[in-house]
Amino acid sequence: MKYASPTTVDEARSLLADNPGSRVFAGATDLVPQMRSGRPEPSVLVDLKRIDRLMAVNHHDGRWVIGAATPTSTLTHNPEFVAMFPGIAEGAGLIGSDQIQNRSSLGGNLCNGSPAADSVPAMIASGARVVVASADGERTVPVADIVTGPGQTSLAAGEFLIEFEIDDAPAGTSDAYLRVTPRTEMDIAVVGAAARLTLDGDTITDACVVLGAVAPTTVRVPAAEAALVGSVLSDEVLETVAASASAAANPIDDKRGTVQYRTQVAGVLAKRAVALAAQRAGNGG
Amino acid sequence: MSRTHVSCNINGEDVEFLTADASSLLDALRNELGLIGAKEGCGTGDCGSCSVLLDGRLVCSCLVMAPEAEGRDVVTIEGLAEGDHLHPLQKTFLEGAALQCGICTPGFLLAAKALLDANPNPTETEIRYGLAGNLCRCTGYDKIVKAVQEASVELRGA
Amino acid sequence: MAEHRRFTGGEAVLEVNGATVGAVINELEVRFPGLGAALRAGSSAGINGEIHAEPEFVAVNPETTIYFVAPLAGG
Amino acid sequence: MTATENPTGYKWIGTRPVRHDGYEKVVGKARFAADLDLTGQLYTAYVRSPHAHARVLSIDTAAAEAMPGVKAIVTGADFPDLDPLDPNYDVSINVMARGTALYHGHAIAAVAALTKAEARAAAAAVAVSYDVLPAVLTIDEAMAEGAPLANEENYQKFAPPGDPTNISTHTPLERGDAAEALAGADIVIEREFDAAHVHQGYIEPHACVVDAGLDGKANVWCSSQGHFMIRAVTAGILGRETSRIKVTPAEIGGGFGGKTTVYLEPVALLLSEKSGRPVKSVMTREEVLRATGPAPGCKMRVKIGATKDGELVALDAWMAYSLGAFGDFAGMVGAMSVASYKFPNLKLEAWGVLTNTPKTAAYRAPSAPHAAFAIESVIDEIAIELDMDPIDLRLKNAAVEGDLTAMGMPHPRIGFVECLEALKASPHYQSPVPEGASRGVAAGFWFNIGEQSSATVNLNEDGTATVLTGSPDIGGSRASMALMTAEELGIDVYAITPVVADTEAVGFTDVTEGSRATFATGKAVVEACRELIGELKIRAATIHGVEPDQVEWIDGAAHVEGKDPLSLAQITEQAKRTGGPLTATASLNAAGAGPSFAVHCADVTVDEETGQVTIIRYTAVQDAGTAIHPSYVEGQMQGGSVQGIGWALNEEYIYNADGVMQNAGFLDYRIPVASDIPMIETIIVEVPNPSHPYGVRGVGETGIVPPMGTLGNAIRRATGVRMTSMPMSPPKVLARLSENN
Repeated sequence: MKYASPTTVDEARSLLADNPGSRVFAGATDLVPQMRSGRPEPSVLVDLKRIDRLMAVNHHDGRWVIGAATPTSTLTHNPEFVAMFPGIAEGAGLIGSDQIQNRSSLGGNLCNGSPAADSVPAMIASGARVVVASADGERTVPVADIVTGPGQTSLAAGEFLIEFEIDDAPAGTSDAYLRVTPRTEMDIAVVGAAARLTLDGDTITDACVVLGAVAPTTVRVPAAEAALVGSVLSDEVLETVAASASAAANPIDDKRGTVQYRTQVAGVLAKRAVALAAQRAGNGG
Repeated sequence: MSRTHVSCNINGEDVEFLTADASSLLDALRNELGLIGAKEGCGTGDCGSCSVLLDGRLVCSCLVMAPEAEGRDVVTIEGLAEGDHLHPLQKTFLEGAALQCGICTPGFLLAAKALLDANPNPTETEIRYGLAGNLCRCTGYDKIVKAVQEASVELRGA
Repeated sequence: MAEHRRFTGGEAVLEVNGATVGAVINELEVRFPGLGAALRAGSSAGINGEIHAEPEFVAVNPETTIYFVAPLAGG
Repeated sequence: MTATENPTGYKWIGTRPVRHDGYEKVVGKARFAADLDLTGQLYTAYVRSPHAHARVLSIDTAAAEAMPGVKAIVTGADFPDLDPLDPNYDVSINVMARGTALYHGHAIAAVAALTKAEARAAAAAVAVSYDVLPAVLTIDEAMAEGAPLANEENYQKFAPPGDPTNISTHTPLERGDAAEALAGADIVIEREFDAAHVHQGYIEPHACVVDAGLDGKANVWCSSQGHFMIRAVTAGILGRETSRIKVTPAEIGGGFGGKTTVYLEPVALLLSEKSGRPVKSVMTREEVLRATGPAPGCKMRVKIGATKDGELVALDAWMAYSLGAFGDFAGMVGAMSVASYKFPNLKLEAWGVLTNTPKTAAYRAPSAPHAAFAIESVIDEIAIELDMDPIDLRLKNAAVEGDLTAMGMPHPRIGFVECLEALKASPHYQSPVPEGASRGVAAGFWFNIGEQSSATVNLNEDGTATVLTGSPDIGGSRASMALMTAEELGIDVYAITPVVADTEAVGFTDVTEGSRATFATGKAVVEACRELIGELKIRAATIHGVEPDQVEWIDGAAHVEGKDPLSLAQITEQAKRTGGPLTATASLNAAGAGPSFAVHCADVTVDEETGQVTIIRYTAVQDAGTAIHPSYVEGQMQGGSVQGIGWALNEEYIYNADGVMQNAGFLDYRIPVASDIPMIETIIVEVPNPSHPYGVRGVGETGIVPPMGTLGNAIRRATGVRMTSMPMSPPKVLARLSENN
């Protein structure tokens, strides 16, 4: 295995094109355990962290642009970002320990393809997009369209993520992400739930609810969103959200949780994430 | 096996070494440079025993590819004391019996340093979450948390 | 140990003569063939509140109660 | 809360000096086994069984041997055949399978090569063909009528000869008439419990460096709880003379019972012999979890009867422990550990059961946590039923000196009542239960053990002392040895250098286990010091021209009436003139390890929608006899408590239907992290052990026994549901809550 550290997107693109079996990485927090568990080594390991564009965080013209290899701790220590997207920051801030956060990236968390990825549900709820470096240029796609199944993405061979784009949250909007794990830290979500709401006074005018770890990919809960939009938050609405989320869950039994547990708790977390997002949105978003 | 020549700064000294591209920074530190203070407890980033500071940021050196260190600053446990002068955390760990077997201690000391560098006056909860990436099986964490609290007082007073 | 009652026809408490635990075990072997070997293969003896790991030569007197117990290890 | 400072007027005992080995550990210089390297060393990789139970039909190493860097390969065929009655027979087969793989991860072959990567590649190229056999994974499967055998070579211990069986031991115990007492009891509570396998979870994986030596004298450097054990077992497995192996202890990165046996050393020695080079062998974390000793799982039924006023009249219990693929005494010891309460009538039936899972090993107070979880849970139900304070109920029934343990042996002087009273008076128990929280209490017991220890104390020319023992220091025992030496000789604790000496530098010493180091090895140190003081008096008498019986040793100096006191240094500097170097050695087989009791208390909150349990306050009370170094006594109590908390709430071996562990890493084998745990308040009770010169009782074991009951009882009082299955993880708690609603 060879290590390469290109400094431009073009250089990385060529390395990948010229070396079958090569692979990009950012924080290596998923890559190294995978290699240790016996997955074949890539021919060339392409380190994306020396490409400035992939490590930059910019906020201008009503939009955040976040380099795909930027350590999540950079985001979670950015007060302006945390204030606008507390839910995305919560998700990004739950990916492992401080040691992991100093290496893990939104791009890696997404491309690993895990339905339990903590940063993904809230990004989807905020309509985040991602700029993909493809063989002949760049394309921009919704984050929701990248992961197609456990460990599977829609990226073609040789493609990699450059940066995420997230439009500023409108007035009266906020988000939240909650997860359940047996430990308080250093764990993988057994269930995750993100919610983003826009309030006009007490009335919810826009809503998005996304679940993690309860299906082969993240799942949106349209029934919950429909129940929320046009409503004033009440226990009754929250119970509908919970029931819708449990109904939308399609989990498996594994070492981290059971079908019954995940189904039940998906509702609980969706309800709590909605309530938290509403409280934040009500406080000015 | 592909090898890379790496120049970097470790504990304040410029260092050069040759490493297999597939090697982790942890293996390079231990096997190429004789810095055995960082330990491998898991090799998957789940125990924190291999913690080092990479350009001032706390990382698990088992998850860093050795060639990534090119041009970077690395601080290991061997660089925490200044000569004979122990870092306040080293002193409070010793005085507060915050170590038993000692295998996790280097990782905890560096994690605690990173924590106090970023947050000089942490609450107990902040300390516990800040150290959550480091496993200790002997102490139950109690005396470690207290030693970090003591060092925080001393560092702020100094 | 309770296991050993298989050898004694179910008897749990026995009166045996001997000046040491080893002598007691020899006497038990005579009365219950197989029991002596089983005791020597893996049991400790509790005598006067103390557990002895290899009690062969521990002295006993007619008032002593010997408790044959499982060999204790620890963590 | 700290121990009362020097309640008995000692100068050093009960103080808290910085440990002698601390400096090297905080600057990163301490050498653990994986930190040692020899020139020209090879690295190892293992071939491990992918099946939980399989006949090994063939092992073809030809392709692997031809690979780059490969210097030696060993398989079971390289090991001598031991007599099945040999005490090392099981461990010999556990370190390398012979013909049958008995669990997933069982070693089949090992490779030594120039690099780790080459060794791994070669191990992958070893071709093994298997005939898969039915695997027995649970206690129910193993005990079922007509069950397949987990290990065809297992015969029930202590039973007259018969067919092989999945039973290792069967222990029926009885006193009084439990059935009649239960029939006459005012209330009877019965529950069934179970628990998964859990791992000791030491952070340092097993490691060793072995140099077979061209002269047939092998050198082994390794991390273990007993290097004399490593020497004896390695020699026993390989059929070598014990004296042809020297074992040097490295620092040990945690053991908790898991390093009281051998895994790597005999294999590395064979590889070193075959290759003619030193061999370094280090397990991965995955190997540690798949192939080293977890603690047993269990299944239990416990029935307890009581009178209206809270007298526990009878216990009827059925207990089964799953031992992995080899027999041992866990079931018997589990029955023996029933010792906390008087129980005039008692009927116990305990089983040790074989399964196709890794060979279990000791883990802190082995077998006791399971039994205590079950019994302390049922006792709590009785307290709730009778509306009695849980401490008062225990006080009413607590065993005291002379009361019988389940095995029938009377307790020596013990401090259970004192522990209960200390908790009752504690700031924690005296404070109101916080809003939204609930409080649980439970107790625990462990025998502690004595065994063989040796110590040599050398007085140096400058009046300092070097203390050599053979007990690996797993939790601060060097500091304890130095404190006892300082107290005896009357010199400064920092004038003493405590050393864990190799197998050729100190007398035989058993494994550091069962909380025995400070007790038994400490006793040897004290004996050696006392012999030295006798010699120091003789030397002082020579110097002063008086009779030795005119000399008194007070506070580190020889006093003779009418003369200036002679300090220890003044005597040692004249040693050559007065008879030569001053040194003394003591060896003993210690009996009289005082049992230690503990009582814990936890306040918890339970999220009834997610099943998550949060501990908001925790107090551990334990009888230490006498705390030599209170900080390390507290450390043992706190560490044991948190291990018990992990066991209670989240730790478990999760096997799939084929017996493959699904969570063989620290991400999914969830030992507690700092943010899971509150401060662990400690109260050290000191009821001196009459069998130790300073009254020491071991403290390492007992702390892990009470947490499971404590948390189960707190959850019960928070939610109304009795958790009977460990771990009490969020999915299980939520499932019980859902059943209840």
